[in-house]
Amino acid sequence: MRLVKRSPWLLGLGMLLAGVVMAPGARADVTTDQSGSLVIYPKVISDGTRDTLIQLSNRSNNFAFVHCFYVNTMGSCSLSGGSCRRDSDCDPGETCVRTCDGQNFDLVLTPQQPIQWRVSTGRLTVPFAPPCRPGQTCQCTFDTSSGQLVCPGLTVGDTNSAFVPQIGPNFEGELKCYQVDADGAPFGGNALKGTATIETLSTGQISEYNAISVLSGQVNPNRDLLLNGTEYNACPRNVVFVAPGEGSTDSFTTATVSTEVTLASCTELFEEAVPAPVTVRFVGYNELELTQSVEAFQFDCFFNDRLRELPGNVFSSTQGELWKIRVTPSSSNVCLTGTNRGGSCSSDADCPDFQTSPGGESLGCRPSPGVVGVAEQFFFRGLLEGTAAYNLHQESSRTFDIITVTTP
Amino acid sequence: MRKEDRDMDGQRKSRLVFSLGCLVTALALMSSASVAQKVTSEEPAGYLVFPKIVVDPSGGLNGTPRDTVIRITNTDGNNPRIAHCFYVDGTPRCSIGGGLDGFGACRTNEDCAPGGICAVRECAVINFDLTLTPGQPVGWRASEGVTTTGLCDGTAAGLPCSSDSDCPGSGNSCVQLGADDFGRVPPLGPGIFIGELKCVQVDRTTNITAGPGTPVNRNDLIGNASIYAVTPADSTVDVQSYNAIGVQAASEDGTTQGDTSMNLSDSGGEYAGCPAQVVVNHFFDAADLGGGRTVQSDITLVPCSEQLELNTVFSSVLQILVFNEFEQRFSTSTTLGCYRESRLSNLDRRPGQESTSIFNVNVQGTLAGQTVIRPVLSGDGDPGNGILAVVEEFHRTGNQRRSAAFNVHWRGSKNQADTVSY
Amino acid sequence: MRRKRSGWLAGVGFVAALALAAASEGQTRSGSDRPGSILMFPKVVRSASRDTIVQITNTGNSVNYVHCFYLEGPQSQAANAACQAVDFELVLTRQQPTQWRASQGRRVSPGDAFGSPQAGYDPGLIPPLPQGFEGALVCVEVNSNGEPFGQNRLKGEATIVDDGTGDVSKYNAFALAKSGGDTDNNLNLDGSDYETCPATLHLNFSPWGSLDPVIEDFGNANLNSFISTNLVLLPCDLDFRNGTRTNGTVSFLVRDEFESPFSGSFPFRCWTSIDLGSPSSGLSQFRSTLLTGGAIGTIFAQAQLTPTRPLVGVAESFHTDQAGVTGAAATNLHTSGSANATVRLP
Amino acid sequence: MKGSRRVAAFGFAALLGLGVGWVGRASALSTSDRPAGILVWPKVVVDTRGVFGAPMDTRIDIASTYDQGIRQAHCFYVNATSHCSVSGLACRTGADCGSTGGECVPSWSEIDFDIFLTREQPLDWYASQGLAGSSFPLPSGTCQGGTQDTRPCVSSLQCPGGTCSFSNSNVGSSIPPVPEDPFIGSLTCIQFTGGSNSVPDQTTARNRLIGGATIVRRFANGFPDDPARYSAVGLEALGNAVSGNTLQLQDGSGNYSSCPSTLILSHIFDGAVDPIANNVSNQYRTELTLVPCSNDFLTQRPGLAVAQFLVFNEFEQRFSTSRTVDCLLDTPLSLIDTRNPARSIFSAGVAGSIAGQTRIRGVGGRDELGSGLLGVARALVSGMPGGPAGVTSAAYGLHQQGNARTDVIILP
Repeated sequence: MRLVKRSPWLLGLGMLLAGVVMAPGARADVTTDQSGSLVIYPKVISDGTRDTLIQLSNRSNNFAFVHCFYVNTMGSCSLSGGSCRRDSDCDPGETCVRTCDGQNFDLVLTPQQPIQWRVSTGRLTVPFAPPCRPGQTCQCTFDTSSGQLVCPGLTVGDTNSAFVPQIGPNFEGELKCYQVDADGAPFGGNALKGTATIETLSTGQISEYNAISVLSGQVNPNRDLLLNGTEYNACPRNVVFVAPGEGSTDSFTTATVSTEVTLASCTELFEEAVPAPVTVRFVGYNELELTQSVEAFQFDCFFNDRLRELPGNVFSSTQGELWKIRVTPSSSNVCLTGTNRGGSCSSDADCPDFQTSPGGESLGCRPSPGVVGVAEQFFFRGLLEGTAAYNLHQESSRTFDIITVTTP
Repeated sequence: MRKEDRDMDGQRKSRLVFSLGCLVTALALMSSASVAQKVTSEEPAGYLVFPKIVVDPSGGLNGTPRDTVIRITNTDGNNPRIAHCFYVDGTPRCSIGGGLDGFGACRTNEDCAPGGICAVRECAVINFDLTLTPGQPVGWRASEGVTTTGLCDGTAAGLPCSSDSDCPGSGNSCVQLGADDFGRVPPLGPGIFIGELKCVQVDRTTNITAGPGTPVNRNDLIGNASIYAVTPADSTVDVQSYNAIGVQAASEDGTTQGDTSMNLSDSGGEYAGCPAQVVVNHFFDAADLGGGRTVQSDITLVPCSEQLELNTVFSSVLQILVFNEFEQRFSTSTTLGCYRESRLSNLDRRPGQESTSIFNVNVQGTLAGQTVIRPVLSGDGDPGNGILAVVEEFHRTGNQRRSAAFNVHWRGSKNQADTVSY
Repeated sequence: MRRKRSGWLAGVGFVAALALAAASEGQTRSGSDRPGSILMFPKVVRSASRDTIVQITNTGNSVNYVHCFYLEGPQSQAANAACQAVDFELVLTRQQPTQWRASQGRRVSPGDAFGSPQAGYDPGLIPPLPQGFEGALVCVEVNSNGEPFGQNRLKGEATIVDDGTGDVSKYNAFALAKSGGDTDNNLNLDGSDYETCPATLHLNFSPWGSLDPVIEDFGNANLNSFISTNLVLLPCDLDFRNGTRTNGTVSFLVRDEFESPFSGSFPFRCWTSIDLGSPSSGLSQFRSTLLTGGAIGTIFAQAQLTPTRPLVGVAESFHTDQAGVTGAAATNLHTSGSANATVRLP
Repeated sequence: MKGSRRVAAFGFAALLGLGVGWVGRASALSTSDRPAGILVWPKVVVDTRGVFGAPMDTRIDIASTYDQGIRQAHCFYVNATSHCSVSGLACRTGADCGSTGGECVPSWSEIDFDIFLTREQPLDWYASQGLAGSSFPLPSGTCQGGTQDTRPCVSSLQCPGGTCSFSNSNVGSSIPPVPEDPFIGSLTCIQFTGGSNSVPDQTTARNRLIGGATIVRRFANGFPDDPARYSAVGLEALGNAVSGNTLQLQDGSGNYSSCPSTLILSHIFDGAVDPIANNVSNQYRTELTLVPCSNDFLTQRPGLAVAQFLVFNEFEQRFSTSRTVDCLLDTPLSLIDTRNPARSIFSAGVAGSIAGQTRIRGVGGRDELGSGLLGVARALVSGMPGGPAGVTSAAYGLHQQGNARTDVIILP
């Protein structure tokens, strides 16, 4: 209804779009304080203990068509099939297998529209959700038939279908959303901005961070999203963050402080349904100028763990009260696909059976994927934890990452 | 005074009157050579001013709950029109203490915590947009604003709702306005609000991130406001109405103006200039109109110039002439910031001293009076010193207190522009 | 008296010359918010409980002679029913305001006590109105000889009071300015002699029987509040010389918040008072859907009135709770366009 | 007419196509992602005695990303704590002064200090405590040569025959505690070259500072402490040498990148029920802190701007209001436009939806100074079993758009 009323002046907005986002002095790295055509929520949790509230806004004066992927990195034990994050979560002899499967969905945002949803329940599309009124509780309602939330607001989509699908209580991973045109092809609107709030269900403790925005340039409307600084801005060369030494005692609260770092691969192979093999180096500098590092740390598509779980617990408070940690993707090449996936290589020949992207890019021997991430501090005292998430800083950029998508 | 004395008096004055008449009339006419468009309380205009909006659902001001119903109509029966509106908060508030409503609203310093000053200090502005379909009349209660999307039918016909459950009575349903939804208006309640509403006819908002639309050269809006005082406790249903003051755009060609700064001037301005003088006919305060009916008048003054959204308050000096039925003249002066709502007797006297005011019948001796208010001009018109006003009469008969509002008269055209920017 | 005033008149003559010269430069259109030379009070009532207090002010610095006519509404509904007129004269000194209760008129009584209802220079003998009077008041600036004389210095207000309930309504008189032209007794409202009258009237109203949202919330209502609107219309064509009265038809277009248009027409006579939407009016287009035959489902509506001959008018709304307690408020109608008319003086 | 609306609606698809190819990329704006030459912490709060609720302090961290040597940070605390006119006690609003404390009167003062960071060194401190020179991790230099070679030193006099090297020490650094408790204010640190003629760093080693702050609230045993962390906002040095003591924040010819034309805040409207807990007692509210980009530390004139707010709800409806930012504005969203939060355009009941997006633009300003704004938001959820105050919180940065403005920082 509002669309109908507004539509006559939509025509005038076309010229505006360019004016709003055109700007000189282009940079080519990702950001957490500007809107982009691709937004990455590196840490999304719905595991029954914690849940996540996603906020996504359209910063433009046009409709924003959005295609999103949830990437569930919760693994399953190789034999028992139980949920796991790491091998130690499984029985001896089992390994934790991560598939990094993507679950995708589409959204339509009206001009300047902010929306929100709870990850575990998703949100239902309804023909009309009445606006809140003064003096009344402003709250979403639970739709028992679909298990989804119905919230006041304009949801464009098929009535009583999922505006955002429900994910359930067994999810840990990331969310990537990119802007598309009305036909579903990648579109460089730079209209999206996002925020995520992770909440501990038992205590209500919340952590909030800004989604990583990837601005776009000249977008090729195929199924390859190239984070090469030309089509989309490039992922950082390094990510840097400051964290107290693992297990250090906070002088004000006497709480024991621990930091969880989350890294998401910039390269995603949704079309090939293959997890991206990532190799990074952690280098920490403490307040005494002493250095500790973790070399050639490998994971598939996603890493989320406490610093103390890194090999050797090298960033513990016994080594330093405060650490500045730089995470650098490996400079060596790696096979993205094929039977040697994750193995080092010097050419595609080293990656038997490697695949090619929908846009014709080789997915064989390529520089190791880049990473983006978020950190979260936990103040532990008396069996309870206070939480605070924060974005990582970035240094320079690298132009090798690619996201292959399944639609249109 | 005997009739003969009066004639003699007239004779003595004749020469003076002759010259004075020529002089004043020449000046008046010089200023009243006005343009086709004008500041008007009865013609459609591109810029509407509602000088007085009162919200006091709890009756904190005088014990009787008060509210204001605002009506705005698009008189263009063929085209939808957009209005960008501003509420300007002119509520006197305490510098210390919660005042009458817990949020600082007050009448005098006595309503504040010790040491607190009761004054209009914030002049906060809230903006919203109205999208009016062709010929659409809309209205709302200022205390509630428009936070719903439809109107009830059945025995609750016309009451606002978003869903059936919002409609009182049995079997009544909520009919969605759909394409006739004219937008969302923020409520001014709970608590006390005294202030003004200003609405500018703007173009289709082509850049909502850049803010409101730009004024257009059209005159399609009319409006009026009804201020209620209702309480079943003493069977009071008191309603007063006045027409919104319309400031007409000089051109009606439908083009969009260059920016969101509106020049109000009869000399090439984008809108008609504000008048040089405000003329008010009134009964002197405490006058007995017969039948045990005594009367008192309140005047609300608002500036023509506004720097809305800049939180800028500038002050103007107002010169006031008062005439009674004996041809006698008195004068006083006062100041106007962003808003002034005052009993006439408090323009020159503090609360408690009203009986010695030149607006009091005990000073003037006659029932009817004429007051001419003239802003003292200063500056270059940005801001200017123009004023607009509306007057309320409060009649008391025994313990019954009823009121009526009416528009004032304008005279002349001042040779200084006013500027409204947002 | 007049000889004594000769000095004044010299000034007045000069003033008038200036006034006409200035008027020819382009005077504003007629309205209720600027002084003028002809004042029209469309609604003056005097009943058992209601009375009207008239205020007229000379906003000029010279004496102003005023010729006024009480125009009583037709006593029958017949289309050719006449309106009886009674006239009187006022003399207002410079800047003088004056007032009187219609039920009492005003006497020339120099000895009035300080602060008493008739204290002040008495403007002249003003006849009291009988109980049951419903009509209009029209006043015209004249010179000492009674000839039309435009100074454009008159303004007026009418306060309708209810001495039973204490209620009060107030509106401004409609003023037409002298533009130039001749000074005969045919006052041509054509833009060259006097300003024109409006061609179209706009009324913001609530349909007959609609709920009052404020009374429903604050007052004694329970979905039984009631809003009604009385519309009074006065033709600009007034022939006080021959007593010929103007009749015609008003076409209307009503819109509610849903944009639903309702149109129709009704006749007007030399003075017309209609309770819009009431059963007696026969105008269901002005009636709420709450009532049988009602057409308007919203509380806020507007009516565009286009008469065959120009009219001025006043609307008075009545807001009633379920106990019958009523509050009234009067407003001037909004206007647009212009149309010519003639006022003929005796 | 409605028909015509429908027809016009179809023009929209073509419109999207129009946008393709015109899309630009990010401009040089302030950043909370990258190392920079100026860091701004918009919100530093201290209330260790719990005058305004749970005891609270701010843990500030700063680090150098330079791997070659020392970088100097010249820092300014801006004290924006208001005080009651009668009692003199710190206050946030008039309500904190009660009925006898008088008005809550804003005030402004500044204190500055230096931090010398060795290569890649991180430092942190609590604002209430500061960091005395002797408390720095590397409080002394090292003798090079002479009889005392490799011994700690603070002066070459301690190194007979050699010199005292400060190349990897924090000597010269001292961070004072904030001047009062309770305290609210901001912190600005500017990277200097260090050395005998230290100037704002526009060398190739510029833009090597990163920072953050954790607002920590301490609750009684049995309740979790509540940290809320945000990253300091950075302004990148552009490599244009600073003349005099005025730093020009202007893209292109200026010394540092511009402050954004517009800040964009994503938030849950005040009073909206937390969709995760979905319990009536668990309601959101958001605190917004804004500081002017411009400051005159020389003549002690704080920056001033009028913040214009455009508020969008999930129904694509817009309200707006404005509020003056004089030195610092720290307020719940629903007290920006009124003293009565129930009728604020930032309250969920008025806005009508759960989520909102607010665009903030600075206008006005003082002579010579600009009207740019920087800020940070802090979301709070009430009613949780999280402590006596029943509130948990999280801080996050604002988004930004556009860089067409000029601001200045005038140094003492």
